[in-house]
Amino acid sequence: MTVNARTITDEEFFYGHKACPGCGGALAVRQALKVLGPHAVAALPAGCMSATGFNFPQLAFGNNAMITPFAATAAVLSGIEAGLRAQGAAPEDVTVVGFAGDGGTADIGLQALSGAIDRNDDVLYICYDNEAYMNTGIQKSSLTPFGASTTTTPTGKREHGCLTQKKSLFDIVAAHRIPYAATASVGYLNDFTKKVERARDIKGTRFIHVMAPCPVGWGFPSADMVDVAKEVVDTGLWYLAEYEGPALTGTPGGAFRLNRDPKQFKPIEPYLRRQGRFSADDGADLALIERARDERWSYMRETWG
Amino acid sequence: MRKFLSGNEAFAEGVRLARPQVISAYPITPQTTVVEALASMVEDGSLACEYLHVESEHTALSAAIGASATGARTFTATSSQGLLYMAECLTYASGGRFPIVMMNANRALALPWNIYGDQRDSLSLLDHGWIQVYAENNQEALDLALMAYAVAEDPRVSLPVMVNVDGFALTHTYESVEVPTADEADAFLPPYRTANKFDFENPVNIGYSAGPDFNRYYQYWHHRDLLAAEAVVEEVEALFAEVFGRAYPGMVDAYLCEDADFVLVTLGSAAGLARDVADELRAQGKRAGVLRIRYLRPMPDAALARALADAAAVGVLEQDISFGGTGTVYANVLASLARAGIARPSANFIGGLGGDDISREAVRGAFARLEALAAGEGASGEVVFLGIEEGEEDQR
Amino acid sequence: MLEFIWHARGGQGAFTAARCLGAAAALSAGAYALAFPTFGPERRGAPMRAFTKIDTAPIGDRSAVHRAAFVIYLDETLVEDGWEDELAPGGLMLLNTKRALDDPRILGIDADGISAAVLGRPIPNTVFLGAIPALTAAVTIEDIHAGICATMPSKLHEKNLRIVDAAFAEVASREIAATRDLVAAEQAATDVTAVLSEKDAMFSLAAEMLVEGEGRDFDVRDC
Amino acid sequence: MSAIASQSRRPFTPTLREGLAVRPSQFARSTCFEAGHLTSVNAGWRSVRPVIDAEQCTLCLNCYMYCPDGTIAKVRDDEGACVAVVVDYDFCKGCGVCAKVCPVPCIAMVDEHAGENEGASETAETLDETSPSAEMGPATEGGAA
Repeated sequence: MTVNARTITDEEFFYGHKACPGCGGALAVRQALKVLGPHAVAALPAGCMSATGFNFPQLAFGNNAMITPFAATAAVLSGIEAGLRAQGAAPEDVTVVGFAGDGGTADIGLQALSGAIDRNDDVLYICYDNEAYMNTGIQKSSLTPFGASTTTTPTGKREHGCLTQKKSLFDIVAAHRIPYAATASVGYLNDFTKKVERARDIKGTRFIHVMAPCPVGWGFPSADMVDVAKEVVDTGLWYLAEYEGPALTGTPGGAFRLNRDPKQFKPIEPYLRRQGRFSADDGADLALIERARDERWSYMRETWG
Repeated sequence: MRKFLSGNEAFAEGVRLARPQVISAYPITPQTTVVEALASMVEDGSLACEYLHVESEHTALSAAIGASATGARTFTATSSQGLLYMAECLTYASGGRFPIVMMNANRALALPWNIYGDQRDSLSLLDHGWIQVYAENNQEALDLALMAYAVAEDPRVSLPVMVNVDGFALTHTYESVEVPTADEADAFLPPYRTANKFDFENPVNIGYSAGPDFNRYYQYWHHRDLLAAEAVVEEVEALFAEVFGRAYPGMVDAYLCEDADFVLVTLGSAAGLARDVADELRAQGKRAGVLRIRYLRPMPDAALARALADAAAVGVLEQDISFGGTGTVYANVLASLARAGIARPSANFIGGLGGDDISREAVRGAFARLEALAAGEGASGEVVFLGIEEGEEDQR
Repeated sequence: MLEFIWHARGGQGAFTAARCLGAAAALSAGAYALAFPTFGPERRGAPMRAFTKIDTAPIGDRSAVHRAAFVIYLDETLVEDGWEDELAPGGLMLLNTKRALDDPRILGIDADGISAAVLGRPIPNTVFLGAIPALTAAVTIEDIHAGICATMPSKLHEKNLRIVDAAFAEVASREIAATRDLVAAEQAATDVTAVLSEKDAMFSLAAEMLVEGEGRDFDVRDC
Repeated sequence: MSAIASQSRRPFTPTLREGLAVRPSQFARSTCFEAGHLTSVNAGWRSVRPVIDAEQCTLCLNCYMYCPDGTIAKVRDDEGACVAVVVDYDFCKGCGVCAKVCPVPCIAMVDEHAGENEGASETAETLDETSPSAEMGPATEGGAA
């Protein structure tokens, strides 16, 4: 059964949380849990969604869920999965799912994630990417994009925010020959929920990297969150893609697929200008951002066929 | 069945008999042969469990935490820098009240890099809310693997246990060990049952955060239940003696302490040599005693006060130093005695660091110093590094 | 206490021999025993030592042996000046050599030759296990058999038992054996008569173990 | 794996509790507690509220799907058909996403304290237009990441 607005369960499994109004991460967690259903077992490291979801006695997860050490999302997922399997005590439709932010995934949690994929543990890992350490108040992570101002990449006379390009987490994960990996954005919710559904039904390690804008950290009105999450895709600054590993494709390298390959991108300037974090970027910065985007797309179009 | 086993092999036998459901394994000398032995047991079918080949100690303990949260009995093992690498997870395990059993092969900490035995690793993490117990020989190591689960999983305790086994002195030294049968072990250790786990009928949130309004209650009960472990240890050991015919003496192991004028307190495998030397002194008419601390958390306050109340001088021999202070065991023992209103001349002997031999001569010297202190001679409270020659102290 | 220092190169099986001897004493001769190697960053081929301690009482002192009744060299090239400092008074060096030596402190054994005759290549470690019961009453050749069976993989039993028997016969035929026995026995606190009574029962126990207790050689690999 | 619990589990419906009904010795002996245990509302965060014009609503369910807090629920008739959507004002934070994604549009963001307090709209601006360098809002409580 395809999950859509009509068929998705009425139950809410992430409710009453204390996330900021218009939180993209909260939307990603909420929708993923609805797709996975009541028997999902979720693990979350230190980060926005655990800080705002697990404040005893206000416990916002309606399903089984737990906090993990910051670096240990994937490690705890592996343990949960092994524990359930060892006891044969879980329902058929159990999904062991992790939700970690960009820092918790691409920085401190990358080793544990790599280990879980290497073991091909039967878990789903969802990285909700708000492009900085938002829980501690907006510090640069390795998924912060070039030109974005954070409290540790401040804008001043000498520099205009973050000087590094966003780490290509999706490529890193796919290089493990994971059974299934995907990128998504909460701005394209159907695409995201379809991918969660797809991942749910695959055995082995699955990974979804979902863009989840943060109104506070990015500096835009909360009502615009979904707009911004769409626009980052439409401008080509984020992409919707899937990777199927050898386990699914039967080919040694697996296969990549671009889910959206627009002939023409929307201009980046309105997207950047509507966010406070890019306000100091000048024409040269914008040119760099555009060039990096074009190089990325050339790479994807050429090598992914 | 009697076997000639290394401490690590003996411990692995104990783990096998405890029937863990999930084992997370990462190698580090001198722990490695434990996880190797367990892997062989999984391979030959004598141990049925999920064996996770993890990529770090941090993950080893984190995976054990996740598995424990499903209600599975879990085991992991580490040593030295590995223990420190997983240090942040120790408080998740204890605060979450997950009764994980972890073997730590006691080993020195870098720098200088050193793979040999000392106890700075576990002693530097005494405050992380785990039960800590130290084995003296390979039989005790095996038996502790079983008893640790019984204590950890008791609902009055529900806390993780770190079983410390001296690196090389035990882990790689072979000696004769009685290996119980599976039936005996099953009679002693029932399957793990808990409410502290995921529940698909009535879902739970585990390991959440608790702010200032509630936090103190968690810390208070953590402390209370760790203290409660003392009584549980006694019960568990009584049952153990009943099933296996081997008796253990609880928090501490007192040797010739009742009438001792001076007592050397120590822990782990060094106790054997200390007892040898105490025997020598007794043969000379000198009333020496040895107190081996088995459990350092919970702190054996009552047992220490009982054993040391009548001694005129107390020394602590440990393979550890809290730089800039004293040995950790010494500090703990002194605090314990002070709380009991016992003030005695004392000395702290630091030895065996980085695998250094604690020689018979050095132990004789330590006792001689205690004998003098008991006679009112010499300064109390000194921290003495064994093997540092006189005159070397001030050289640069 | 009867103590042994084993000298060898990593990979020559000195620790396996030290362990077999300990198992022989603890599982068959009814004594207490410890066996342990020295460890270091060195790898295969590097000089290493192992130790065996045998006593009638539990052994409290787990530290390395500095002076022993028996100092065994599996490799002749490892002997250095000052080797005699490791010998306890009246102690004996057992040396793997083809040469004839006239030093009364040294018993030369062609361990390479004895082992090669059975195995087709020189693996000298168990030759010395066969020599030891010819030199001390602390363990018998039957104890050594039990120790080998309890420690080594079963496929290695038959040939190694043949080796130790050959070595035992060879050393027992030497004149030195009779004289050393007195000295070594003095070294040993082992009460032989008490030990003997328990032997038969222990031996059958140990024999059972060869089915499942397949040991392996750790030596210096685990760093 | 067994199929236990598939039927017996109660459907999860978030409900607000009257505080904490257990003593510390009962809840503080582990960090394991009833999932979805809600003791406080989020209504106080809101300065504007979404008001849905049911007459114009086409039941496209965009608001329902995109609400980050899940506070828009389907109303079903006796046959189970979705006939309307309603906002749970106990937990709606007034972010305005629903109004923005409504294609009609039929959701109005209405001043929470219209007529009561003239300073209300100023609060709304502070919440919505915080720049990265500004102090964090309520979500930063909880300390280290």
